[in-house]
Amino acid sequence: MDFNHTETRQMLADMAGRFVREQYPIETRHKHAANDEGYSADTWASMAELGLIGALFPEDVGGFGGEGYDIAVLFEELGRGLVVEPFLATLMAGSVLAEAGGHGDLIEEMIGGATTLALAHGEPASRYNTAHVETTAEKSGDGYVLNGNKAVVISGDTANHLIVSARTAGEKTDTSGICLFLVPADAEGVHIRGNGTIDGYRTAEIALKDVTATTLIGEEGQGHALVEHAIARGTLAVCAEALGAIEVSIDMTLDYLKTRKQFGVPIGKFQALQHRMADMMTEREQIRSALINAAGHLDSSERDWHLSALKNLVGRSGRHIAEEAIQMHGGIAMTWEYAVGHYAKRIIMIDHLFGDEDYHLDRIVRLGQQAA
Amino acid sequence: MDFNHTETRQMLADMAGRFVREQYPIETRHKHAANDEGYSADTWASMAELGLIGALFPEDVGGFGGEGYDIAVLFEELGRGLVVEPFLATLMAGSVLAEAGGHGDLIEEMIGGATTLALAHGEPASRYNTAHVETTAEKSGDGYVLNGNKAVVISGDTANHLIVSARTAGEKTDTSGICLFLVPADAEGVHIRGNGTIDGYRTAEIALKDVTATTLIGEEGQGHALVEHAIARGTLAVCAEALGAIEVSIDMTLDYLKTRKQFGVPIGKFQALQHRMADMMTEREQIRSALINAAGHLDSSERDWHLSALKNLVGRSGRHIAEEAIQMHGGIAMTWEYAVGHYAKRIIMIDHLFGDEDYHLDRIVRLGQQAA
Amino acid sequence: MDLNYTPEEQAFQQEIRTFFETKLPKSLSDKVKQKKRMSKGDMEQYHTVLNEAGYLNAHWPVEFGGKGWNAIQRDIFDVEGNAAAAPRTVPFGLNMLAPVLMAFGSKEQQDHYLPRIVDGTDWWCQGYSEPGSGSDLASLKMTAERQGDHYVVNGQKTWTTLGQHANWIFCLVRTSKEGKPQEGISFLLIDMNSPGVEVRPIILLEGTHEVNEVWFTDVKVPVENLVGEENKGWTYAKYLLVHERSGIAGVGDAMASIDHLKHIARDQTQNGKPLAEDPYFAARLSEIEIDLSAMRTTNMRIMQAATDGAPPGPEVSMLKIKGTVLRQSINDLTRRALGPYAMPFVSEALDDGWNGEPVGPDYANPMAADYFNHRKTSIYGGSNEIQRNIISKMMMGL
Amino acid sequence: MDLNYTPEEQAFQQEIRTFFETKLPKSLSDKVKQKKRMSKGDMEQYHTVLNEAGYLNAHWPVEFGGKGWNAIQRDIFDVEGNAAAAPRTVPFGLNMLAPVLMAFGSKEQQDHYLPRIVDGTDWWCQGYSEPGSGSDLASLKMTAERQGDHYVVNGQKTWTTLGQHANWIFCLVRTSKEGKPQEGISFLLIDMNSPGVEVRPIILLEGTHEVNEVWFTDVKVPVENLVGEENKGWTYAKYLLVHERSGIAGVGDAMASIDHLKHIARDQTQNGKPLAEDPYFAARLSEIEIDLSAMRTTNMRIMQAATDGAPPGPEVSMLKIKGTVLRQSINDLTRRALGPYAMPFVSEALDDGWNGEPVGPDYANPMAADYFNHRKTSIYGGSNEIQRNIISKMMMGL
Repeated sequence: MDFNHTETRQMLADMAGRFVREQYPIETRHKHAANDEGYSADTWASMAELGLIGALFPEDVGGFGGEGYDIAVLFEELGRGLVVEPFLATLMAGSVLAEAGGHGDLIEEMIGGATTLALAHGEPASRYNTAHVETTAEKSGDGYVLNGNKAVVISGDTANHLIVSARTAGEKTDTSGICLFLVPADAEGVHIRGNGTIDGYRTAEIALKDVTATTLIGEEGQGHALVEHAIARGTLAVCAEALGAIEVSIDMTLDYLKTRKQFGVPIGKFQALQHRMADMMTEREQIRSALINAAGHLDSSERDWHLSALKNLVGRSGRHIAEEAIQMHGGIAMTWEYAVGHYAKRIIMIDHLFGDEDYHLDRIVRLGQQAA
Repeated sequence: MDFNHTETRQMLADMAGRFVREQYPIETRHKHAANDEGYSADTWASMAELGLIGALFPEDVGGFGGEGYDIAVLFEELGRGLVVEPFLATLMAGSVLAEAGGHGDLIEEMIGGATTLALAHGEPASRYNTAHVETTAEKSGDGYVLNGNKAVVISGDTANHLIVSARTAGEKTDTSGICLFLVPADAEGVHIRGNGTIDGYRTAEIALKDVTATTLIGEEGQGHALVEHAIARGTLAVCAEALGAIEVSIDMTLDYLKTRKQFGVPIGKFQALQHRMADMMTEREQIRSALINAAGHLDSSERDWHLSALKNLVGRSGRHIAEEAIQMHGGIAMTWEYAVGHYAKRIIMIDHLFGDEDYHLDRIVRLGQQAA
Repeated sequence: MDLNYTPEEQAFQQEIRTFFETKLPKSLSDKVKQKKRMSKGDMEQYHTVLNEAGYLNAHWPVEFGGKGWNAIQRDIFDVEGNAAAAPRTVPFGLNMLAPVLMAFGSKEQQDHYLPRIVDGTDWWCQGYSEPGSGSDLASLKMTAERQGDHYVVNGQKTWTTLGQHANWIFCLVRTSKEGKPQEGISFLLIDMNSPGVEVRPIILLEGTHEVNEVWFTDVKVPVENLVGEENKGWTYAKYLLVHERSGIAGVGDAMASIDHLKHIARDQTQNGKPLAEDPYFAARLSEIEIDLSAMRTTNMRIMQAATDGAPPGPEVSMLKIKGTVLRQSINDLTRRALGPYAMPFVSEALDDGWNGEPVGPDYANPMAADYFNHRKTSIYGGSNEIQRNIISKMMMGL
Repeated sequence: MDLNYTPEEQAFQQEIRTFFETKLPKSLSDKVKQKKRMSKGDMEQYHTVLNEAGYLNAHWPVEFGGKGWNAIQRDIFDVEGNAAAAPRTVPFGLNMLAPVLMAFGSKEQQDHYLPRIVDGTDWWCQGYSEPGSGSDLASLKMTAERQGDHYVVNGQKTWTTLGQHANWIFCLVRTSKEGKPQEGISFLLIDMNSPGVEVRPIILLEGTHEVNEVWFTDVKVPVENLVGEENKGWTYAKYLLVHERSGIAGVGDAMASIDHLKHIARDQTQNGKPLAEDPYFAARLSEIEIDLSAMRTTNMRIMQAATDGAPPGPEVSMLKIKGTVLRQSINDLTRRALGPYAMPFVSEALDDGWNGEPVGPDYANPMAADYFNHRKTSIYGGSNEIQRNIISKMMMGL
């Protein structure tokens, strides 16, 4: 057992941390989020140059990382800055390609920051069910024709390419029969409606009307395993992001308690607040530990248990910490101008990505009953 | 709407309260509990004289009360004294008789304190399922022969008569096919093994081996409704008892916080404890309100919803208050000598009577889905 | 003890139901159902509707033109109004200033201001909090200096709800630095059209504009605008906090929010079943309904005790805590119920005249914003921490 | 980062497993499984078994006769021991006095007392708390007056665990009333067979005798029984609190308790299904398992940091809080799992030689008592409130 990071991974974390601290103040973040594409292309480019994208992928596809701990340390730093650049979409779409094999040039462009991808998988009725795919793919000639609707696609309105899941066989929630297709965002019949999210990111509703797709990713009907692979990495990533946001929320609250005076003393002198702070800090350490466990098991047979444990804890304790950070600040935390509210929004909204607290608690229960 | 008690009911509450305050200090309670029968026959007799038993039953059977609010106010006072005399067993067995009709002489003796009864219904495997009856009753001549086992029968080792549930028809958890029989405790084939409980009361495990029963209560096969009637009243009673115990626990904790000094000041000066106290007092008022709701609906179609709401709240908040009372006291609350631990034990053990917090939450869910 | 309505109370309930069915403009109830932002015009329209029916100030004592509604009547009106998706009334004049004027204002002030509150001539806002004061209200710094027949007011107020619509503001101002901070505070009525008054918007974390900063620079206020005695303002403000118990629990709002949540839970699907049947969701919802059922009775008990003249105790603080936490838990469960569709947020869709295509189910867009916005309820009006201080002080006397 | 055991660690784990399989007396593990009360003889027997295997003080530094086990080795031993239903060792000599003697005791004291701890000659108990002191340990009053070559000790200690079996007690005593209360405290070793020492039992709320009051009347204690310097005792006690981090989280105990709970949940039936499949029960159990899985890693991280020489921080307090709350929640869920059979309690059934018929399932009798008894864990050893004070003081420096 060893709980220290390798030197190279520590360097990655330090570099990303420095970038966020020095070049990504909250005002910059708001400016980026307010752009039409919801982020800054320049910043994305310089982050790619720093190798922050490559760190998410293994060497055999041209990256120099891709392990659970690489994803964890990087997204923790991104979370500290509420970074809006499309790392999550890139991680997930890229993981599909990397796992499926092939598509070397596209991955290379993506790692270089020249091309962006998004995974268009969720649908209006799918909620958190990863096997729910009503979109259809019908063979025609040497291609397929796609019809259906994709929902809440992360960074779906700015990606150059979409990885679209569609069904060639099976019922609407079967795991088999799902295929993944690479579709240019500007392909005919692809109707993309982008929107902002409450926490300052971008998603899209995508309608597919007789879209011709020629590039099948992986084997026909075997797409669900690729999706699960991508969602597992996405889940780990957003939990690490949440930890980063939680760290900042707690630090800001600590500073506020030390400096804000009421009744003639810093409010940090009030024991009721002190004890609540102590509990928040304990929960933060628990989340950090669950993240370590999940990252270490990302490619093991215990992956799902540890990811669900982590996601449940992030949903449960994350909500508590976010709400307490606001409550202990008081009114100022309710304002747009003050940063802590934006961190709270991100922490809470992460509960809505890839299954919330209860969804993952239920998954733990099912895994336990299968084991028993 | 009106939230004031009638004068007579207020008098009942005052009388019971005075009796407990003046003649039932904790030392007396421990002495009574240590008796072989687990209570004091003399005290029982004088309580009967005061009319405290009669208050639990309607006038048509010789009582002078029997409404939800009569049960609530009386048991709240009994809970303040952790009274071990067999009120609960008497309420439940008596309610069966009163609801079934007839048995006037027996009820009169019971109200007079001359005879005690117990409801022998639960079984080793029944847990909280009120329809789970494996004990069998076979017709023979003008009577029945009973065989089976009864479990955790409240005051079952001291009652003169048992009301035994047994099945003449149906599967082991069917609501129909259950009969109730009046059986003398000393009848042949009745083997009673009494024991104390962790909170100082008495229960019994009862084995029935070819017991001849001649007195059927109510209609054959219709016993379950009578059992539910009795359990509804018992549930209201123990929740009122819990409220009384909660009031004392909170008052003791308040006093302790005011008088106990640490670091040179009364520990009640510590804000963390103050705020936890405030939450406990708020929960106490919520329980009081739920008790009012349930008592008011005891004979209405909403009975089960309000009883389950009350029982869930008593289980949920009662546990929190009991544990906090111990925690805020510190070590002294862990000792036998100090009273608050005994109140905590009663509050927690009430969660194990007639269905715990989760059982009743589940019942609320089911009732809601039937309604929808 | 009797939980049932008397025949009179039943009749009253029917009267109120009929009123909302027949007189509440659909344009308003639609907006409430869709959780759209109320414009100034909307609020004025509802004000007029209530006034025409005589319900606007029915909770006022008869001698001041009200009907002297008791606690039960107010509860019925609250519940029925919420069930009918009626907007909220703006409380600052009707429920906050009015009681103070009735108790401490001069005859002239009562005769002048109360009718103008009712007919809508004046839109009042509250000037209590200051940037530095927070929960320590008595530390307020805004000064009012007596100069002949007027005060000269300088300073800043903040968290002024709907101040952008108001033409009058009632302020706590410092008229003396002697003695304890509480002792130098006065209760002053200020015309917001006076020179030197400036209102600046504060945007909340979810992007809405409902609160403001109000700046005062050498604002001249006639001495007749002083309520009661100079330096006694703290007493008047406190009087309001303990006597204005009604509605603090938000029972009607909670009940309506739960109905809305149930509607969503029947529409959403989890594991192939309606979310409403998911055991974890159902358990969370049921716990909330259990707590609400108890709180409604707690509320009624406290209201009736107040009507019967019971001295104000810690119960009001209990209601504030329980009421806010409970409604926040409904908001929380509602945003959970939406699944991924809790994330997309089109702010413009909450304003008049937007007719774009909604993202996801039509009920989804406002709910996450609602959850974040309502975090304020446990902070303002005396934070829940302050309420716990009050309870323990009253109970422990420490 | 690597969560896997190294080959060495795997070999060590196997060694420990084999030890418990082959050397742990069944009579002891049976008692542990049935949660019966351990007699003095039981504890002494286990002490001997560990000592013969060289594991008793394996966590001691090599120079003091230990094996210098690191954090991971101690965790493995903890987990395997609990999995094998091994009793707990009595910590007062081995884990509490010994480190203080090693750090601050004289060579003579080390040479005299440490071997006697190991061979079982001395049974130590702890004399810190006093009736008045509670969480405010520094307020202790028991006095030790220097008179020539000995101290005369007067006063009372309380909550002395297993004091009824001990022949020695290490005490914090007041040797000076000068300066801050902390400054007048000394660390003194007292032979309990000295005239004037009296042990009185304290019965706990569930009826067991495990703690005691110890009264001291003019007890003569040789000055060579003073550890370190006079009036420096507080530093030594504190040293122990922050340096004795291992085991505080109780990971192994929690894991074994969960296994026991699962066994019960498979045996109990709710709504015709095993309780283990009841969604509410399963949800509560799963949350506990999630928290425990995280806590085990938190524990290992902190232990490893300690081994790597990290200065003691607030983490120890976090472990104390999380560890106690988590195990208490397991006790709570266990008593729930029993249904009505949580109520019956036959105290004699927990002692040797009882062979009556159990009431209900054989596992039922001790569990409610266990739940109540373990409420102590969040109170003693620095209550969780004190731990929160420590954390916030360290983090906020306020």
